[in-house]
Amino acid sequence: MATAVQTVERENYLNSNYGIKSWLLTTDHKRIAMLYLVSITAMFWIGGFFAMMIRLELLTPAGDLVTSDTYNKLFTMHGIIMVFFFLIPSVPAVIGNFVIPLMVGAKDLAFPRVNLLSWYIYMLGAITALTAMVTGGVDTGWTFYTPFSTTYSNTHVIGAAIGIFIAGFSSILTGLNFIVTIHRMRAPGLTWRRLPLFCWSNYAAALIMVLGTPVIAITLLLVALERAFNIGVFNPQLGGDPLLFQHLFWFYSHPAVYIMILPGMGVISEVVTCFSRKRAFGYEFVALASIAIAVLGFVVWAHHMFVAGISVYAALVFSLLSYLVAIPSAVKVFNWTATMYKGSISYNTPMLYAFGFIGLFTVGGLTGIFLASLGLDVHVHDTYFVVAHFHYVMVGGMVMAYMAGLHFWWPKMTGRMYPEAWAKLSALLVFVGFNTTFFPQFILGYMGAPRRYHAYPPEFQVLNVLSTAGASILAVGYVLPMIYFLWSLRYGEQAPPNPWNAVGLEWMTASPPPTHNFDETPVVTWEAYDYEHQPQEEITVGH
Amino acid sequence: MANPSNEHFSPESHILPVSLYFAIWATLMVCTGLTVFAASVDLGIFNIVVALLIATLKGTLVVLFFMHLKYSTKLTMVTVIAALFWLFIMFSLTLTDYMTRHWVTSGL
Amino acid sequence: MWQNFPLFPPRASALAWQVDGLYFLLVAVSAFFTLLIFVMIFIFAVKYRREAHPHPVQIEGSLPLELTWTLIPLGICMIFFAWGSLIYFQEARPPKGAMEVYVVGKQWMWKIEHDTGQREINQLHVPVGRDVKVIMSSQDVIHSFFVPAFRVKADVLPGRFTMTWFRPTKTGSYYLFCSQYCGTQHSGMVGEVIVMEPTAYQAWLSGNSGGTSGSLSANGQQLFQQLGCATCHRFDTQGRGPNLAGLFGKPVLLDDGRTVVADENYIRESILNPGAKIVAGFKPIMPSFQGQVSEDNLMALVAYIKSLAQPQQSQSASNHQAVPETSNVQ
Amino acid sequence: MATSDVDIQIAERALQHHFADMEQQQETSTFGMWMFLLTEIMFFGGLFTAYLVYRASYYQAFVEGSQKMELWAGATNTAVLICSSLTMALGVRAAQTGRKKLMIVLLLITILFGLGFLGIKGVEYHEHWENHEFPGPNFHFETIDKKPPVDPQHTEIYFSLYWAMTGLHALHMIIGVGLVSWIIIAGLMSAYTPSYYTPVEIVGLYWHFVDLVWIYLFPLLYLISKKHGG
Repeated sequence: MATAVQTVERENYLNSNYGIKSWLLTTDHKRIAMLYLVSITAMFWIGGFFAMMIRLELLTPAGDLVTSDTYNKLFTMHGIIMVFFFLIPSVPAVIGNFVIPLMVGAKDLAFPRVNLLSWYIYMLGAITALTAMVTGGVDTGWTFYTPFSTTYSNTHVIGAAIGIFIAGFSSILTGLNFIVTIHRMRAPGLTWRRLPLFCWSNYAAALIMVLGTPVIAITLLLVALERAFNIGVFNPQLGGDPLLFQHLFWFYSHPAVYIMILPGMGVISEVVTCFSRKRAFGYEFVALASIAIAVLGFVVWAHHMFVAGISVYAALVFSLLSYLVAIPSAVKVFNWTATMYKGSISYNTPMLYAFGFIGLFTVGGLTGIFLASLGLDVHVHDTYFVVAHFHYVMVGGMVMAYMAGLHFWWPKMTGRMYPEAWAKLSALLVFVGFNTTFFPQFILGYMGAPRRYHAYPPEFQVLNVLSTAGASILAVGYVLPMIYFLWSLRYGEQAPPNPWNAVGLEWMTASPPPTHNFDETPVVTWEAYDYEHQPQEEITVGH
Repeated sequence: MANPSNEHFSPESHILPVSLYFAIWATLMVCTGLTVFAASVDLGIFNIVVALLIATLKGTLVVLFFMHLKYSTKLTMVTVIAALFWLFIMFSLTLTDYMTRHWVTSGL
Repeated sequence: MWQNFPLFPPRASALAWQVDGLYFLLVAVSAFFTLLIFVMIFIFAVKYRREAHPHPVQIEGSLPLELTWTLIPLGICMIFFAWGSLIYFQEARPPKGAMEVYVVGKQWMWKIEHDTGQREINQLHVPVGRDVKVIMSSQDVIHSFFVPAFRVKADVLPGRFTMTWFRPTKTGSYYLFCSQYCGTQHSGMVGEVIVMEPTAYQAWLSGNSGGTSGSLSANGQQLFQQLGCATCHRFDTQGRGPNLAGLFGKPVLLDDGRTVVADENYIRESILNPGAKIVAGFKPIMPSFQGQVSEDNLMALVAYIKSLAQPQQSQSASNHQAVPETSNVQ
Repeated sequence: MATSDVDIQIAERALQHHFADMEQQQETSTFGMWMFLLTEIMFFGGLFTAYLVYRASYYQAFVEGSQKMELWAGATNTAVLICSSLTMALGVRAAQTGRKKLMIVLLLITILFGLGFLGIKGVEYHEHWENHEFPGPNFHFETIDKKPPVDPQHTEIYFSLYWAMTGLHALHMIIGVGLVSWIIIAGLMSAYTPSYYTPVEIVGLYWHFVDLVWIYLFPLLYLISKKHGG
């Protein structure tokens, strides 16, 4: 460790002032990131609890633990909470909020008050959705397919839809803030080609937030209107077309998976370069791949509808385009792997999560190819194959990346080190638990087990038991960090400004950073990931 | 219409002459009259084409002059083009489905 | 729990082999790339660990490599695209002469009607080796007709017909799942497809014809009379509505100049929402039958109008006496 | 455009801590507003997509619905909005050139135009409501020639979209009136100078955008086809 033991605690964003008001009225991006961290962690546990209930119910073929109505509400609320209130805000609103202004050498995001507003909007949305859930729940699935959601469901669809509608504006404002910040607030000398890849990928995700989210907002508004006034736009009994709902829904919700995964990819780029002590291999290609994913992500949505009754010709077009979006993802995976080549690799926890991410994202991405392939999708659509695929991307990919980023920047965010040994153990548990949970579901899916089934034929039981067993390992893997992160806040070692000896502006200021981030505006004169010119002796990180 | 060469202001302070604003306003009013008139003439499917062309002309004038896009940064232009491009994606790919549902008829 | 533990679905249709073939290829390619990445990460992580390799070698990137891992995956993807699309195209185009089965999905059961008039619930009996075209619609929400053993699936929509088809190759009983979430008892909306030897199937048909009042198209013909359709849709040129004999499957010129093919969905729309498409030369005077005909009756009417298009029946139809195709059953 | 010391003070107070200078702040805010308008375009875009899909499929039903629109009201409202855009643009110009009183007067006229638009819209809404041309169980429609509609279901969808699109637009107008009022109040308190008028400009952008949406709504909803007896 660096010898500078701080005897006099210098002022930072955490100790500059105290009191609940100083947090709730803050416009400091770092404090807002912490507010987000607390709120999305709460949402993660609520969503995780529902997941656990689902897995327990599926332990036996008969629907014996909860009633079918309860089960339907459980998976619906699991989906809504995890997608809209955890995955979408996770990396951008927590890590991005904290790190992006630091990375670009700015004192704050472009619109600090809007940033705070976006947290309040998020909370309002979350509370609205949770209220709908507590007072009776929703049972439409997170996809709100009409006419079930508009006419047949007897649950609190409007409440949940309004909650998501509101939370959407939080996402829009965050995205808007990121785009404007990255365009307008970069430090002198920080050209686009020197921008950290984390900023690139968040920029790409922000594009989707800004362009896609309004469409889901208006769509859910129409669903709410349909339920309230019977306006008929999506109701086949009134001449509407339920497929139009699916088009509009997936116009956002497919790109939304890239909102979830792109920032995670950015984290991996940071972590892999840092712990390989190497420049990012093919920097331009990785950066452009992010933008390509954001743009191509918008032209593939109907691959969710191959068996829904769309025209054969449209299915062909969307299938072809879906393959195209796979290519930039593949480019990224290859480049991360190549970055490690001839590096100097240390096995710190963030790097372990990054290994996990690359491996699991590869599986998740490749099984996406199965689903893009028309003839095969017909068979595996709406089965556990799909469930396994998107959990590989969302949990195996995104949550892994989120954990990697949280461990990576934890010293910067809190000024404390987490306990490395425990963290490594939990990374291992997450990897093992995850694969045990979701790999069997690929097999289940190809066997034809439909998703969202409360009870299932007995021959699917063995794989389901395996899955539930894995889920309990996974749960332990997530509980551990919760405990040791909290522990580290009080007992953790003091973190030096740059514990990983990483390059990047965020590591050139104190840990935790002062309120204004930098004592003086930094001037960037080096390329991104310039590990070449960093003195080797400074490497202090153990493993 | 006003001659743009006389209005070369720096992008920071795009103060346009009052006469230009009135000229744009007059054009917009005339276009509105034109579009109402055009709708009363039966042009078949060209009614909608004419109406949308006029609307687009009006919109362009509003964006370029009232919203100062003509005097804004390239970035702002890119933003507007992005909006149009994404709208185009949404319209065209959705219609790709609806307009071709009858292409393969033997299977409904 | 351990005795019955399959890892692969039964393969019981002509198409299943093709889907499985594509699947195996994809599994092989995916396994290759997954292993490639895993092994590379493993080798790099061990070989270049900090203790063994303290001084990294900086490499900017490599255009040839980037092109390689852009173009090769793209090429492979195009193979999958072509193959997957070929299968999908076959699924979208049922062969001519397929026997037709009508399926109504409702919360939470499958109602099945055979051309020959037999009705079943959550069971579908079909003969082995024959093409079966399934014409479906839903009475309430979206369902999805999914037979894993046949590798076919199609959503069942309210307000519209969709279809799928299969040719069973193995006798036995196979799961019929609803795979689109449809509410409380979604997981209870499970039926079975029973594939029988042709002789056994014939026996089943005749054993089950007792309870039915005749073939589907005969029911349709009855409805056609009851609902008063026949007063306008006469089988000559004098009717106030178009003559429906020989209509099915033919292009129809509409009064706004468009041409549509008279398929199942066109007939359905014309019954429920006649104003949407007016046939050229006719007035929009037909009332809507929305809410007056159930999904089952709609299917009967469609079956009847279809039967009018078969040459040997158009004659008998004009005598108001449709004879179903497989009349040997009665 | 003489800048007084007071003006400089106002501008200094307006500069937020995380910007280097006024120019960066102004460019950033304007760009932020354009990004916001981008999301607004996509927001309306969802409804326009629905409109396109149904109009392409059920043209006749849309024609019949559209013929029941009051052309005079739509056309007058278009003109009213164009006038309000003019006064808004001139108001921003007055802020640029530092003529506070003129700015306030022009913005007041803008609000009046805005309220006028909403008033006319309200009259139209009232009429449709009285005629049961509101989607839902009580929906009832007969064509302009007092005949039953050929395709009542899809005419109802036309009205659903009409209410949704114009309603959303009217909501934006109401927000716009609120924003302009806020600018007027701040202007009365001398918040703006020629070197700091970003809020005026941003609200101006918003107002013009709302005008722009109407420019498309008018032909799409009112002018589908005026040919009778189609």
